[in-house]
Amino acid sequence: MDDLVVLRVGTKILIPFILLFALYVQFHGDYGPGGGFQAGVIFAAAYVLYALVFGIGNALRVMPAKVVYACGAVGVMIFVGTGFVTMGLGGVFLDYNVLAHEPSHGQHYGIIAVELGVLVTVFGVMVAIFYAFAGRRRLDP
Amino acid sequence: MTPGVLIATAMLLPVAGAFALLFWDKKPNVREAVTLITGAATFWHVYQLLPLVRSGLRPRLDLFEVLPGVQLAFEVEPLGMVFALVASFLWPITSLYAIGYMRGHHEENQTRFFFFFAVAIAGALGVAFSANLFTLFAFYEVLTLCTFPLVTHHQTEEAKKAGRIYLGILLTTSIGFQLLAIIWTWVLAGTVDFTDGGILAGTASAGVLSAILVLYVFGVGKAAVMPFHRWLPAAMVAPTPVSALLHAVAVVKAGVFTVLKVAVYVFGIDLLATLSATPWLAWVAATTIILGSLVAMTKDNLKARLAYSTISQLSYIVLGAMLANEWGIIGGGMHIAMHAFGKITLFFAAGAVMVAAHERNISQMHGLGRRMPITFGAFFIGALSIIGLPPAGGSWSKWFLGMGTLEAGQVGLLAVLMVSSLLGLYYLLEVPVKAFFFKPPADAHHAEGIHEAPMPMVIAMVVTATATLGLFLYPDLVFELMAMVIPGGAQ
Amino acid sequence: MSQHLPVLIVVVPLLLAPLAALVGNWKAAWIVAAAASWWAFGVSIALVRRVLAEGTISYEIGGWAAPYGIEYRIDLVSAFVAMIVATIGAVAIIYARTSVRAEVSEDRGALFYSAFILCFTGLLGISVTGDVFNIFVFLEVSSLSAYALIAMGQDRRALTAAYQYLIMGSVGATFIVIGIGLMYSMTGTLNIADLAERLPAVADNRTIPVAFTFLTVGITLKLALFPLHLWLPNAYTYAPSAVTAFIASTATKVAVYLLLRFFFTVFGAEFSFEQMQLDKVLMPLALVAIVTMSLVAIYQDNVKRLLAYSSVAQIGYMVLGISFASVLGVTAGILHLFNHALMKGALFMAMGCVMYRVGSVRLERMKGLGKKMPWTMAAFVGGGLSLIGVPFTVGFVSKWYLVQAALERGMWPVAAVVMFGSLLAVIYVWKVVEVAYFQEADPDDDIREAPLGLLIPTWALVIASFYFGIDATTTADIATRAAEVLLGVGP
Amino acid sequence: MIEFVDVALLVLLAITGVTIIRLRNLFAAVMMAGIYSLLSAALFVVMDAVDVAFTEAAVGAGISTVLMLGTLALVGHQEKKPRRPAIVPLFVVLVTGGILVYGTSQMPPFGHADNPIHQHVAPYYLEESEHDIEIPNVVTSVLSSYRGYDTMGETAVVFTAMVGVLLLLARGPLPRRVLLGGEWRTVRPGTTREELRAEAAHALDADGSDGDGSGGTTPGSPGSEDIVGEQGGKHG
Repeated sequence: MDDLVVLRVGTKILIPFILLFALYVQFHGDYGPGGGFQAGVIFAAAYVLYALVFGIGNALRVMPAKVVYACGAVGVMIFVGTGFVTMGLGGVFLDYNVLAHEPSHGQHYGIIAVELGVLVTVFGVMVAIFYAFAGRRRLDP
Repeated sequence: MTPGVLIATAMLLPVAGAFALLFWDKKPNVREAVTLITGAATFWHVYQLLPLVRSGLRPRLDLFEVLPGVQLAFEVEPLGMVFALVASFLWPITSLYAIGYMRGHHEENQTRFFFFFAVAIAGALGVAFSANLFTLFAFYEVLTLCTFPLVTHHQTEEAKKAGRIYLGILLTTSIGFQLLAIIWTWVLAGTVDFTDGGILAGTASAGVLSAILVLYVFGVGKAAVMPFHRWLPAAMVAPTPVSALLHAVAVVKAGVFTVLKVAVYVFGIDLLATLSATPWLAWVAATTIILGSLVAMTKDNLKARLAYSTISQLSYIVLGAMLANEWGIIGGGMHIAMHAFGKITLFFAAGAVMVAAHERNISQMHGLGRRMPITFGAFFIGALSIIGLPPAGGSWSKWFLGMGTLEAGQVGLLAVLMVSSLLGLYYLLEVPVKAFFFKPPADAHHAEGIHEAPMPMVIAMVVTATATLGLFLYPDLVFELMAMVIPGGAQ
Repeated sequence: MSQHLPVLIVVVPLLLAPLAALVGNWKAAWIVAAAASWWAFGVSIALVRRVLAEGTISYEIGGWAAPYGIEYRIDLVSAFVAMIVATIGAVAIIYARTSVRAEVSEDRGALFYSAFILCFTGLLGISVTGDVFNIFVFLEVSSLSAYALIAMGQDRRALTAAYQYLIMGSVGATFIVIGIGLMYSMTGTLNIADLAERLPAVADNRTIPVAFTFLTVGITLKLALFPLHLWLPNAYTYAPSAVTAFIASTATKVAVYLLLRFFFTVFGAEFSFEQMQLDKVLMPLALVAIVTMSLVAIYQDNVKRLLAYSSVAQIGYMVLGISFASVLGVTAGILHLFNHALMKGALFMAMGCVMYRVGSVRLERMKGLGKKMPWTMAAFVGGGLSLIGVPFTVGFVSKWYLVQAALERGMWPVAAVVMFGSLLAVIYVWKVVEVAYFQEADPDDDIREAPLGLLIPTWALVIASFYFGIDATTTADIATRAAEVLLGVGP
Repeated sequence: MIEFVDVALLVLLAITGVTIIRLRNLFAAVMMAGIYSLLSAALFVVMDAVDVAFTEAAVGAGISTVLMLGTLALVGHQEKKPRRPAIVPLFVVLVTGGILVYGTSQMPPFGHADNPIHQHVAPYYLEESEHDIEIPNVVTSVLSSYRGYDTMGETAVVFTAMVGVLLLLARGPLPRRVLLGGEWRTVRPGTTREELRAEAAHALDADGSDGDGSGGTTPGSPGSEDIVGEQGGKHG
């Protein structure tokens, strides 16, 4: 794909916007449609686009497979871990009220935490699956 | 020792002995000493229960609840006492015999043989002492499973096939019919305890109870009522001591014992007499008696002939139970003991001929009597007992069975008993007659070196033959015990 | 801490599953997995004890009251099923350490254990939750991981087997979620207790019977009830031994639990069995499953496949119990959940031992194993006896209740079919025993007994299957009380 | 107007569905599946389920299309002709569809305020969410807080999917980027050991077993032995 300059440049321009949009979807989830899951997918889509255009090798340099796999695992741990934190603070599992003095603030913190967990997992898993498929055969340009 | 401990010890001793002899695998003498000592000790413990039972007590041992409402429990009542005494008395004697036989026959895997032999005795005692149907069924199955390695002892193709038939029929009948009947009893009566006078009376219609009775009689495959008798001839591939003790005493008697016990303590004679299935089953038993005798006549192989004779004789006891009167029960119960002593003597003699003369077929035994007079003498006495002639014990049980048929008003059945005795006269006495009075065949050059079997076998034979005679002179003990089985007592 | 136990049984393993994937090397991952399994095992015992003492436990996750948030609602049935899953998981993980190392490549070890914990967690999650959608979520966790685990088998056919399972399982899951959706559209709630309250009011609307139908078909697919069992034999045959042992003993059990939960708690026995006439469908299917699948099992040459078909037949027993819709019948079903888990776990583990040493579980490769791997084959015989239903094994206990339930309803032909199934079990178990004990091994093979790492867990299950057969009062009591909870009778 | 959009979208969905079934070219089928997802996303928007539509668009039309293309790269583009017409599946599908139509025919009309789903539980969310959680998007408060535990389960499902895919597809240890002779190369850690094991695997393959799992377990993955993106460094 060395000669597909338009594609490469276009991708380079697009990716930051996609990432930004993902972040918007993540943090605007409280107000409009969206949340960790969608954001994670969009994040992953940006990354996959990069890998498709610039080659898996470069994608691996950006984020080694190990890190991606770890993302998938860590996200779940963040989510479940939030539940343990609420238990440690005297509430029941995933009772965000105890996370702050004001219950509704607690809810906010809790939601941010678990949405982060979802984001990390979904991103990690999507990219990991893509790596796994791509890894079966050379997808490099 | 308290009665409970006695019961437990009596059953645990053979098991303990079995494991003990595994230790002395490499030392046959020690191993066999262990077997004999355990056997004697077991009998001694069982014997100590006798005075208690005779005084009217029912020694009891409750272990624990297996299922809610169903206990693993033991209770020694007179009928069980008879069976336990017979089995435990004959075990050390058979062990003595087996020592001579296994060595004389150069059998392999002798440790395994003695191990399962001992466990089988424990199973038989468990059946004898069981206080409820569940316990009885459990030990019945233990007995089936631990005799399987004995039947297939030689591990040949033939043994494998026999083992399949053995296990197939015994498990099919017990799981397919007997267990069904037991659970049905439990559903109807809410208990499976053996109780004087029965537990089933008034719980269901006569039709249902008849069906249950049929399930019991055919479900006890060990009683070898036709058409579920094929396992018994198949089991004859086992070494002769197995045939002698297990397939003439412990296993088959566990079967007929179960039938008697069910008749007396589950149905109760009174209920039994009213069921339409009872006379029908009596005739099934009668048919088995005649057919068994007829088939026995056609067999040239001595062990096969004895096996069919056993099938025939077992149905005497089933018949006794199905007569549903006191004489039938007493006669049936006594026949457990009488037939045991008689038949074991016959098997001992058959095994002795195999070890000493390597002959299995009756047609080859001409003239052997002169070389082995004790063996064939013992055979003669055993045969008398099976036929029911004085001076052997069998005459008593047959007498009471005959009285039972008359009391039941079944003259036809009396005729069956007579005919069967006549047939027995032929197929059993043929052997000693040929052995003593026929000339050895001209080509029997091997006959020169033949003499009596090894000493332990001869001793065992003499003991059982003497006991057979003794039971004619002193049948009181067995009679007395059996009379206690009948509610209100006999006479 | 202790008030959080209901949720901790699930979330601790769920936290550990990604950790196992993170640690990377298989040894560390195994330790994590073992910690998860044993933790859940301990908690499950505590939960059963607490439910027995205090009654149903409710835990409102997130602090939201019941129909609004997700509730964990643990009654005796949930606790009992969770205990079964946790017990088998705890034993299987020990077994896996040796077995998986031999069958799955080392670099996949960590992911393998992660998937193992996920499957385990999913099954636990299903059994303790009180919310139908939550059931679906955890069903997905357990199913997805199960597909992957099954695909890890050495044989290439494991992949197709897993694929087949994936397709059938996904159809099942879709049906379940359609059923849940339809119920939601009619009631607006997903909470089981709330659903049970609101469903009767709308039960006449077509939607509810259709929802019921979808749920039933979906669950029976997961359950592998005949004729929707096609995925099961391959999956069990080609999966790694530890996976087969675990999944065979737990996954279908949890599906049976779902059946119980939906039929009795959500829809109620009256709707399920009177309005929908469920018994008219389930009972024939169960009976056909018992007979045909046992027959098919007889003709298998691969012992794992043989056991798999036997599992389909055994599922028939459980469903049969449920189809009586009586306390006794449901008790039998619940008891058999536990009992079958023990015996099938033991049997598949024994086959894993054979796989470990011989590399195949085909019959012709198992000649003479009785001598070469005595402990392994003895374990197989022990499990096999239980499958047959010999007294003093758990299989007997199940059969006792099942036949009782049939006779209580007056359905003696059904009872006869149950017994017939046992007899077929005799044949297929004995087929293996004969090959292992009566055929001579290839003298060139240097097959040794399996390592202790495999034998100890195998024997733990064998001993348990005897222990709970000898003293069945505890399990029978729990099962009876659980059945009473489901049917809404008794205390 | 809304009805028209509904009908149009549904008809388009049906056409797309049938087309996917008829197509033998998998590449085209994957594209059509993407279209199908977009259409259903549009349908969800019409039904006011914006969050669901969003997810469907991102996952169904986006990522899963890429993954399916990844699969096609391994297995080829053409579907084999089925040996016999799939009568049984057709029957099952028809019966299922029939039952669904039957079952939903008495369902409360879509979007009606008197429906059970608008009477129970949901009103609580709508009324109390603002006060309980103080965020305007009720969907988020249901997903993350009221039913946060389900979302946790879903996260676990996603993670499970990764574990499953990696178990099936990942060969050996994870690939790594290393600088070799001034060039970036993607290699596996411990390559020498790997080579040894490859020999062992070869020996085992003779027995029909999968060896250490590094052999191509997926049918039709020729030449999959070579390492990921060997020349990828060129662009770095």
